[in-house]
Order: sequence, then C-alpha cells, then structure tokens
Amino acid sequence: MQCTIRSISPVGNYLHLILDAPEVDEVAPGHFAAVAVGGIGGGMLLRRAFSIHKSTPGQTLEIIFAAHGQGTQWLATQSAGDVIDVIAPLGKPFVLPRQPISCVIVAGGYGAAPMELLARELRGRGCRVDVVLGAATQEKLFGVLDLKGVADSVIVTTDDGTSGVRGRVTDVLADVINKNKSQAVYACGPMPMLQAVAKVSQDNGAFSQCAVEESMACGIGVCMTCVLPVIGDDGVTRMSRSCVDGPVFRGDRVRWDDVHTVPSDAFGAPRPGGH
Amino acid sequence: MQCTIRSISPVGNYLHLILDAPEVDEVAPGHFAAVAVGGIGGGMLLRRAFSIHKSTPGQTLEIIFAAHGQGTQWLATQSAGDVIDVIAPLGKPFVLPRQPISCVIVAGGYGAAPMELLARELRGRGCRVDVVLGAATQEKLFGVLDLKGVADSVIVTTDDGTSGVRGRVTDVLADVINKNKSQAVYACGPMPMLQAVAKVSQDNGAFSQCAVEESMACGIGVCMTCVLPVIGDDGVTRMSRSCVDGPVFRGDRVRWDDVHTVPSDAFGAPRPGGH
Amino acid sequence: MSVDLTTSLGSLQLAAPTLTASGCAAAGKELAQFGDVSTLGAVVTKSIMMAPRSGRATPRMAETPSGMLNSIGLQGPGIESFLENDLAWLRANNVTTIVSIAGNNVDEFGELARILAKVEGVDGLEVNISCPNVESRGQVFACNPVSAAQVIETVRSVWHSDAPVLAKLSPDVTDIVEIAHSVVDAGVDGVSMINTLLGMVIDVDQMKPMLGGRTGGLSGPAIRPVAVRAIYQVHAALPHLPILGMGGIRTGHDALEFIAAGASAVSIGTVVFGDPGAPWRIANELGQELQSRGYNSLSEVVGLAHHN
Amino acid sequence: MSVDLTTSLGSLQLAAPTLTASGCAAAGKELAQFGDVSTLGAVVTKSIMMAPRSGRATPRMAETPSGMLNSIGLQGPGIESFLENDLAWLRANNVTTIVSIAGNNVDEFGELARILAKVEGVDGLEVNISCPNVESRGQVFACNPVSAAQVIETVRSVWHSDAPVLAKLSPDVTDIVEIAHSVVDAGVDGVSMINTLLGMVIDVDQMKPMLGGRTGGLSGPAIRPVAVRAIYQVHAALPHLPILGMGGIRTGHDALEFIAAGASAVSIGTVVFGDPGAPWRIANELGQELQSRGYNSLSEVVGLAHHN
Ligand SMILES: Cc1cc2nc3c(=O)[nH]c(=O)nc-3n(C[C@H](O)[C@H](O)[C@H](O)COP(=O)(O)OP(=O)(O)OC[C@H]3O[C@@H](n4cnc5c(N)ncnc54)[C@H](O)[C@@H]3O)c2cc1C
Ligand SMILES: Cc1cc2nc3c(=O)[nH]c(=O)nc-3n(C[C@H](O)[C@H](O)[C@H](O)COP(=O)(O)OP(=O)(O)OC[C@H]3O[C@@H](n4cnc5c(N)ncnc54)[C@H](O)[C@@H]3O)c2cc1C
Ligand SMILES: Cc1cc2nc3c(=O)[nH]c(=O)nc-3n(C[C@H](O)[C@H](O)[C@H](O)COP(=O)(O)O)c2cc1C
Ligand SMILES: Cc1cc2nc3c(=O)[nH]c(=O)nc-3n(C[C@H](O)[C@H](O)[C@H](O)COP(=O)(O)O)c2cc1C
Ligand code: FES
Ligand code: FES
Repeated sequence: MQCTIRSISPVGNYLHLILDAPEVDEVAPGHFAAVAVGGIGGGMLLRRAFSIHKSTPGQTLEIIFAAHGQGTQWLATQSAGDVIDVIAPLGKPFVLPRQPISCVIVAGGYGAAPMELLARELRGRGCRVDVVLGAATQEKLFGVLDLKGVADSVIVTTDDGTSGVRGRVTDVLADVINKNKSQAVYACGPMPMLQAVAKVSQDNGAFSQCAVEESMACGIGVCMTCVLPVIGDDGVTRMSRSCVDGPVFRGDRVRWDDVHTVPSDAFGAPRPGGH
Repeated sequence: MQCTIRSISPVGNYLHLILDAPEVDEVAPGHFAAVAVGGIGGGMLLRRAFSIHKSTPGQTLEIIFAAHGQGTQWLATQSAGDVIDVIAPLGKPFVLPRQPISCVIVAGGYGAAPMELLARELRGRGCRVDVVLGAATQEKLFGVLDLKGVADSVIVTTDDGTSGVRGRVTDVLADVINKNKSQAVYACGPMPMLQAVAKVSQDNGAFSQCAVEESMACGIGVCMTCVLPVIGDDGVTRMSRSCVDGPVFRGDRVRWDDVHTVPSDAFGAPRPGGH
Repeated sequence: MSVDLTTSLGSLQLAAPTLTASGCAAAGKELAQFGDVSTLGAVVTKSIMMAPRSGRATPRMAETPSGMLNSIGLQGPGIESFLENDLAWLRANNVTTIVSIAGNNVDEFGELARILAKVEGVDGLEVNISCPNVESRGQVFACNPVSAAQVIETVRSVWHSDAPVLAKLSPDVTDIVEIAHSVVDAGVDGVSMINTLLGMVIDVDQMKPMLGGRTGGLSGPAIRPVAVRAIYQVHAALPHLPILGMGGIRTGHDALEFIAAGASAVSIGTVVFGDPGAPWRIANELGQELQSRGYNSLSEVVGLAHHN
Repeated sequence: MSVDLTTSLGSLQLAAPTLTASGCAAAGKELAQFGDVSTLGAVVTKSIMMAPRSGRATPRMAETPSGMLNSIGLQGPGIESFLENDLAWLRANNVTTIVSIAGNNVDEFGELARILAKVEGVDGLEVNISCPNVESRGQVFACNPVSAAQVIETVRSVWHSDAPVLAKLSPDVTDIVEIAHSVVDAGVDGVSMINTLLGMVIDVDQMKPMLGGRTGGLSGPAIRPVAVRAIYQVHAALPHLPILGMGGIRTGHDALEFIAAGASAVSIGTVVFGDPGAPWRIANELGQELQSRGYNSLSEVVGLAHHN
C-alpha cells in the first residue's frame, strides 16, 4: 500500500509519522506495520516493523520510531508529501479481557507507542487501567501525557532519574499490581524488560501479555527468521514465529531464558547423534 | 563535496539542477561533474557523470540531466534543500583557439548543456560562433534560446520536424562550415552523432573536438572502464580513458568505427596465438 | 495481443512463469492474502525433511547490501505433518506444487521421494542437495559431483511418477557445469539454480558472527549476476536441460535476464519478503517487457542471449 | 589517547591499515588529488603483466545491486613502462608499494618476480592467481590447488627479497581453505582475499551479455558477506597466516568486520570509484570504531571474532 506522509515530527528522541492510509480499516492494539525503506535503487530489501500507534480507519496510520540503523535513518529523512510503501495491519494483537478487570500497562521507550490505543480499548470495556512507563532517560519516554489522559494512574521510571522514579519499570510493578489487584499485565518494550515483567506478573498472580521484538525478514510468516521458543497449549515448546503467532505472546508461555537458542526439548530440536 | 540543491526544475524533457558549490573554482567548458546517487543505504555505488552547464566560481554549479535509469531517476526525486555529493570539475575540457577563428558548435539533446559556456568563451576570444542544435524531437532540444543570445547564428534540427529543420545536425553542418569558413567544430552528443560530425568536419576542412560519452565507473582515471581507441601523436592507437584523457578528444583521432572494440593494431592488443 | 507466458519444466506445464522459491513462501498459505496462489507457475515449498526440525538458534538473519543472510536451518514440521496440512491445503486450493526435499543423508532423500511419489498433488520434486551431508563431514551434497549424483540416483530409483525431478544446485563450487553434468547423468529432468552463497556477517560489538548458525546463505539482488552467469554457463553446456532460475529477481526485467540466459521459468525468493505480491507483479512485468520488445511468447526467448 | 592502527603483513610493517585494492587505484598517482598517498598502508598496484596489454572490448562495466561487474581484462603498459613510470612515481613520493603481478602462464609469473626482485621500491608482491591460465584451457590458476601452488613455487624460487609474497585468492572455489593450504605449502607469506566473483549481466535489448568480455568480476558491498566468510574460514584453518582482506569494504565498521574475522589489513576497492577519499576515511573510521569499543590497537582485534 502506497502511503503519503502527512507529517513527520520529533517527539523526544523519536519521530512521529502520520500517514495517509485509506486502505487500512480496523487496527487493534499490538498490530504492527511493515514499512519499506530506501527508495529507488535502494540496497535495503527488508521492511522495518513498527507498532501501530494510532489509526483512523480508512484515513490515517501513525507510528513512533527511533532513527536507529540505516533503514530508520532513511525513514527519518522523508518528509510530508513523500510516499512510502506500508503493509498493515500485521500480527496478532493483544487479547482483550471479556470482563471489566483491573489491568496494568507496562512499556519501555517506544514500546509505549501502541499503549494509548490499548488503554482506550480497555477503558472502553470498563477495565481499570494503571500504567507504568519506563525509559533510560527522559527523552526516551513516550506517551506520558497521552496516557495520563486515559489511564487511572501513570507511574514513570527512568534509569537515570531524569523523570519520575529512578529505576526500572519492574521496580514499581509489583506494588502497582498488588495495590490495584490487577489481573492482567500488558507489556511492550525491550526483551529483557518483557522477561522481567512476565516474571513479576506471574509472581504477583497476574496474567501477562508481552509484545516481543524479534528481528524479522518477512513479517508475514513465510521465512522463519523471527522465531522464539514458546510453550503451546499442549505443553510442547515450539520455535514460534513472532510475526504471525505474535508479536503478542502470553508472558508465561515464552521461554525467556532460552530466547536466541533452541532448547533441547523443543519440537524438532537436534538430538544427540544428529537429527 | 557536499552540495545543497538550490533548485531543480524541468526544462523540456530535462531537469535543470542548480547546486551550491562553494568549493568549486574555475570551470572550463567540457568539464564534467560526478554525482553520487541513492542516499542512505543505497545500492548504487557509482557516480553519474554530467557536463557542467554553468558555474559561478565559489558559488554555484549547474547541470542539465535526463531522468533515464535508476540513478538519474533518483536524482530527479531530490528537491531544493537536499544535499548531494559531487566531485567537480573533472576531465579535460575543450581546447580553445588562440586566434579569433570561425567556429561551429554542434550538440545533440543534453549535449548542448556545456555549449553556452563554450560559446561565451569563444566569443570572448573574438571567435565567430555558429551553432547547430539537434534532437529527436522538440522537447529534447536544450539551450536554443540561450545560445541564440550568444551565438552569431543558431540552426535547429529535429528528427521528427517538430522544431527547425527536419533531419540531423549533420544534414546542415557542411553548409554551415562552408558558409562561415569555420575552422573548428566543437561537438557534444550521442556517439553516432559525434562520429558523423567528425567526418563532416574533416571532409570540409575543419578541425573537430568531440566530447564523448562512455560509461564510467570511477571518473578519475583509476579503473579503465571508460576507454576507447584513440590515435596518439605518435600514430599509435591506445585504449584511452575518456574520463581523464577526455571526455574531449580530437574528432580525427578517435577511431569511431572501432569504438567498443579493441582494434587489432592497438597498443597491447591480443596477438594471434595469445598475448 | 498479449504475450504467451506459459512455459514448462520437463513434463510439467506451467500456466505462469513465476514460482515461489523454496523457503521464501513457506507452503504458500501465508501468501494467499496477497494474491491467488493457484495462478502462480507453482509454489515450491520450503524444503521438507523426514522428521520435524526446529532449525537453528536466532538471530537467523542479517540484512546485507542488496541482500540478506539467513541461517534458518530448515525449520519444518516433518513430512507427515507436511502431507496432512500443507500439501492438503495446496491441493484444496488447486495450487501447482513442487515439493522441495532435503535429507541428512542419501537414504533420507530416497525415503522422502518414496513417500512423495505415492501421494497426489505433487507436480514436481525439487531436490535440495545444497544442504550438509552429515555422513560426509558436513560437506554439502551439491558441492561434490559424486554425492550430488548419489542423491539423484537414489531419488530417481524410487520416483515412480511422471512429475519432473529437479536438482537444486549451489553456486559455491569451482565448476557448476561439472555438477550439472553429474546430476543430469544421474537422471534429473532439470535443475534449479542458484541456491544461496555461503556468507557471514560479524557483530563487531559482540565480536562474534552475527547469526546463530555463524555462517548463512546470501540471497537477494546482490547475487543476481552470479545466478545469471551460472545459468548461462549451464545452458551453454546443456542446452536442452530445463532450468528453473532464481537468485535476486526483483523485476520483470530481471526475470527476462534469467530467461534470456537459459531459464524456462523463475522462482522469486528474498524479494517476496519485502514485497509479498512480487511473484504476481513480476509475471505481469515480464509480459510487458516481452511485449514491448515485440516477442509473442516467453518460450521463444529462452536462452536467446546465447545466439547474439 | 588514540588507537594504534599500525599493522603488518608478514615482514612488511604498515603505518596504516587501509590499502588500495589492485585495479582500483591504478598506480596511485590519480588518487593523489584526494589525499596523501604516502600515508596509506600501501598502494597495491593494478596487476601488471610482462607485455603491454589493451584489455577487453567495452562495455567493461555494469552497475549491479550494491556492486558492479568489470571486465577490464588487465589493461596495462607492461612491466618495462611500469618500472619507468609508475614505480618511479611511487618511489619518488615515498609510497609503500605492493606490486600485483599477473601472468598468462607459470613462467611469466616467474619472469615478473625475477624482474621485480631486483628493483628498489617494491615493498611486497601480490600474486594475482585469479586470472586465466592460457596453458590450461583458460582455467583460473586460483581455482586449482595444483596450478595455484605451481605459480607460487615458481615466484618463490626467484624471489630473493625480504618483501612478503601474497597470493590473491578467488572465492569461486568449492573449498577456499584447500587453496589457502596449497599456496601456504608453496611458500607464500600471506594471502589477499577475495578477488571478484564471476558474474554476468544480460542486455535484454540487445539480447546478449552486456559486457564486452561476456562475464565479469562482481565486486562491491554485495559480495562483502562472502569475503568475510572466506577470511573467517581461512583464519580458522591457518591462524598464523597474514591476511589482507578485501571485498566490498565501505566503512570503518565494515573494515572492523574483516579485522575481527582475521585480516591484518584491508584493501579498499570498488568503493573508491564512488568515493576516492575512501581509503583515508575508512582508516579514520576504523580508529573511531576501535576507540569507541575500548580497544587500544588494531592488532589486538585481528581474528577476535573466533574467540567468542
Ligand atoms: C513487532 C515489532 C514492533 C516494533 N515497533 C517499533 C516501534 O514502534 N518503534 C520503533 O522505533 N521500533 C520498533 N521496532 C523495532 C524496529 O523494527 C527496528 O528498530 C528497526 O527494524 C531497525 O531498523 P534499522 O533500519 O534502524 O536498523 P538496521 O540495522 O538497518 O536493520 C537491519 C535489519 O535488522 C532488523 N532489525 C534491526 N534491529 C531490529 C529490532 N530491534 N527489532 C526488529 N528488527 C530489527 C531490521 O528490521 C532490518 O531488517 C519494532 C520491531 C518489531 C519486531
Ligand atoms: C562525460 C559525460 C558527460 C555527460 N553529460 C551528461 C549531461 O550533461 N546530461 C545528461 O543527462 N547525461 C549526461 N551524461 C550521461 C549520464 O552520465 C548518464 O545518462 C547516466 O550516467 C545514466 O545513469 P542512470 O542512473 O540514468 O542509468 P543507469 O542505467 O542506472 O546507470 C548504470 C551505470 O551505467 C552508467 N551509464 C549508463 N548510461 C550511461 C551513459 N549514457 N553515459 C555514461 N554512463 C552511463 C552510469 O553512470 C552508471 O554507472 C554524460 C556522460 C558522460 C560520460
Ligand atoms: C530465508 C530463506 C530460506 C530458504 N530456504 C530454502 C530451503 O529450505 N530450501 C532451498 O532449496 N532453498 C532455500 N532458500 C534459497 C532460495 O530458495 C533461493 O534459492 C535463494 O534465496 C536465491 O534466490 P533469491 O535471491 O531470490 O532469494 C532459502 C532462502 C532464504 C532467503
Ligand atoms: C575495475 C576493477 C579492476 C580490478 N583489477 C584487478 C587486478 O588487476 N588485479 C587484481 O588482483 N584484482 C583486481 N580487481 C579486484 C579487486 O582488487 C578486489 O579484489 C575486488 O574488487 C573485491 O574488492 P572490492 O569489492 O572492494 O572492490 C579489480 C576490481 C575492479 C572492480
Ligand atoms: S519474519 Fe518471516 S516468518 Fe516471521
Ligand atoms: S572511468 Fe575509471 S578510468 Fe575512466
């Protein structure tokens, strides 16, 4: 889908991209968009994946991104009126509760991008929503004000103490869960954060859903690059594709310690003596 | 050299690019500029060569180009304020006469780009300057009005007759030479045109200089891709580099029929029975 | 008048000239949201092995200039599940299907061929000999004319089907024509070329190879000139051998290069990752490229660059 | 405190880690307008042959995705003129010089080495065995361990100089480690790798190969993962063998990959065409990459990716 850029503007250390996207209908929180980068004669074949920040069905799509490596640096040089190629929405979004339960949203850095949308959905279902946002430093926080406008409470943490509580999101998470009797935790951010969030949630009796970030080549389930070990309903660990089976997984199902490896008990794992 | 684009605007089928080029001093007619294309993460390694159309020393550099393949198409998407990387001036320019002789300038399509500058130099030396400009069709003509402002006469030819005389530049060249007793012919354009111009000039007693267009990888004399068979002062044919030994060569020294081959009498040519 | 884009690989007639490359479209299902998979020349499935296989540790890919490295390690469900789920889906959707097989040793290739020869819906077999031979110090079958031929002979001996058998060749050899000759002598109906080139990217922060599998396969437009050269060489040596060409095809213009070099059809691989509609787009573009040059059919162009 | 970027190739001490790649900087003179050539690790000259040589017909190049093909065909003035003009200029300008030689047959390599062993100003010899052997049906010397070793033995037997002899290896082989072993056994002091990969582009308008020489050598960032892999493999097998690495290096970050894989120094080739100042820029960038990671010297990083 060819999307014209409506605007691209800095927010803290990130860029906020608003795209014309007449072909995109409903987007659920946790869906991602895959953006082609590099333009004419470009040497970058693979799309870049970004959580969808917001969307107006049939009209716009928004993402928040960090100019990081070559592809996102290229994206940062684009301006209003330029046209980029986008596939969206992709992936399995967060699963929303049927009951009006008490929820916590936890996000690190640009992991907050999809969380305003999620908070609105949860509130729309009558859920209580408490938010914990963290980042290394103030400029890398995203969405604090927006989430304050939706959530029942927002706590901010930064590693360097430049905003909110000095420390990590997981330093405050247990308290938030216990204080609000939260039953579900929704998380998006770096993998080590997700691992810690999943553990704290479980330790405190809450169910967690984590949107993981694995390097993806295709984003549509055909290449098998984006896998991580996830335990299925049958108790068997499979190398699951984060692009189509995720990016949202149950926190208690991801084998966090074994990410980037193939656990020896995984389905189809090499056996001693060869395959 | 990083050059900011001042403006990029269409002229007929071409684009006129004006660059800030504070580092460029004197430019002589026939010099070329080598422009890097593709930008961040780009897959195009090689620069594109363009005749320098005009320059204001220490200030600007101008080129006229056709959006043709991938690199020039990319260049066409750039806009004022964008920064491109340029090496200039390169190559050996046209050799100017010491005497105020009668000259003809012949150009095909964007081959006219360097010719206004040349015409001014020649007029500045007291030369008579007659011009023949040709193209396949009217939109592919360049520089007609500008050259009319400088030259003693301008004749236009188009293959399809949409402007001026229907036909080729060489259909009128002999007449121009004879009428004006021209001693020197300066030419720039497609190789077949140059070949014909060189012949007509020689047949009519004029000395010709032709700016050739050979595919170049480096543009600075290190790679040996841009060669063509040229007869030296010693009568020996060598595979000469058009980027540093040219792009301007004497029309009577280029072995036009043998371009794209290695003539068997060229210096270092394969001998029967191996090298 | 539109150009006739039908073609064939040995006895297999193809309604369209573009196929998916093995490992770049899984078993076709995921592409269905981007186009009608039954209108492709064929789906070439991800190489299937006897047993389920988890593949290698991640990271499994690294983007490289105009290309990528992958070290998937043939993750797959094993032949049984493949027949039940993947092949069943392909049959139900009328998809022309070329099944790619890979074995750890010669016998496994034979076993897979024996099983596949008996089932419906297998329109062709692509034998991926570009995988390591665990019995021969991990050397890749396709890198040795003898082991390449052994695999093909074994497959051929149990392949009681009319569907063509293609050998998938690796470019990582001194003389690809020698390998082509050996698999032809062993009885293949055609060859698929090229598989990926062995490559490596180093993560200089962690100071170790970036991929979990250390080395990986280089694919994409970066390797296209190597693919065209290999196809040109093999077609020159074996002009009647059907070739399924692949390696960095991005546009119809690229596809035309492969056809002119000697391929009868092309597979689209890595480019699908960036543009899932590419197999259909490229077929259209190829039609236009042929038409604008005044050709009436794809078949008249196969190998044409050898005649000028 | 700045990083120590000095390095060595066998007995040759290099003041800087970046060299020019053979054929990509002529004999250095043309680069002088872009930087001080004497501050480069060395200039590796365009491969010189005994006789003057016109090279191949044009077109001699085709741009490809993140790379290019060339079929220059070793155009050059012959050894006599080279000594008189090119080497004289290099000496006069205090340029560390590695002379690359190429022969049509084994004897010619010996002849060239005999001549060069006697002259001043040759700091190293790079033996380009990646050219066709006219005595052996045009097969490239470097594609066969026996002919590769023959060339090196012949060169070695007349090389009465302390300057190191490097063999330039081709990646177009099934097993590059085997070739490396054979040239080491024949007496090289180090290897340069990689030369270009054989490739082809077809001009689909003229329906024939685009290059005058039909096939050409693929270079540039497109091939970088192949180069890194080859260097990694050879360093793993022969950890004490000095390696001059090349193949698509564009930045200091790329150069660091090569060093980490096992190269002691790097040559900058194709990238010079787009950025003539690249050899100097990349040396600077390499220093910064090392510094930002806390290393004090280049030498401590050579081969480091093998230890993690
Ligand atoms: C589901 C999902 C959602 C994401 N949401 C966001 C977001 O909202 N905002 C944001 O800034 N970033 C997000 N990311 C990360 C973003 O995709 C990477 O930062 C980006 O791909 C890096 O590209 P590059 O051009 O900067 O780096 P390069 O180094 O040029 O990338 C090279 C290749 O590696 C892949 N890659 C590199 N880093 C990552 C990474 N961290 N995660 C995944 N792939 C990577 C790239 O996609 C590309 O294929 C998300 C990633 C995933 C998987
Ligand atoms: C000395 C000189 C002066 C020139 N002056 C002008 C000018 O004033 N205006 C203008 O529009 N064009 C000019 N050209 C031609 C211009 O360089 C090519 O049109 C351009 O390089 C094509 O690039 P592309 O990206 O469109 O094509 P691509 O097909 O992407 O080019 C691929 C490669 O081939 C080379 N190449 C392709 N076509 C040509 C060609 N015709 N000549 C040389 N190299 C080619 C490119 O430089 C590039 O390296 C000049 C060429 C030379 C050598
Ligand atoms: C992620 C990935 C997985 C692949 N898996 C297989 C495979 O299972 N079997 C196989 O024969 N080839 C496999 N290939 C190779 C492709 O089929 C193809 O031969 C190669 O990538 C070159 O084509 P391309 O440049 O168009 O991708 C794979 C390639 C990629 C990129
Ligand atoms: C135009 C050109 C000419 C070359 N000529 C030679 C040569 O004469 N001798 C040689 O050993 N290698 C030659 N090479 C190969 C390079 O030295 C280098 O090994 C190869 O291009 C890979 O490095 P790169 O990708 O940085 O260019 C040439 C390469 C190019 C592009
Ligand atoms: S990214 Fe290709 S399967 Fe997930
Ligand atoms: S373009 Fe490289 S020598 Fe002329």
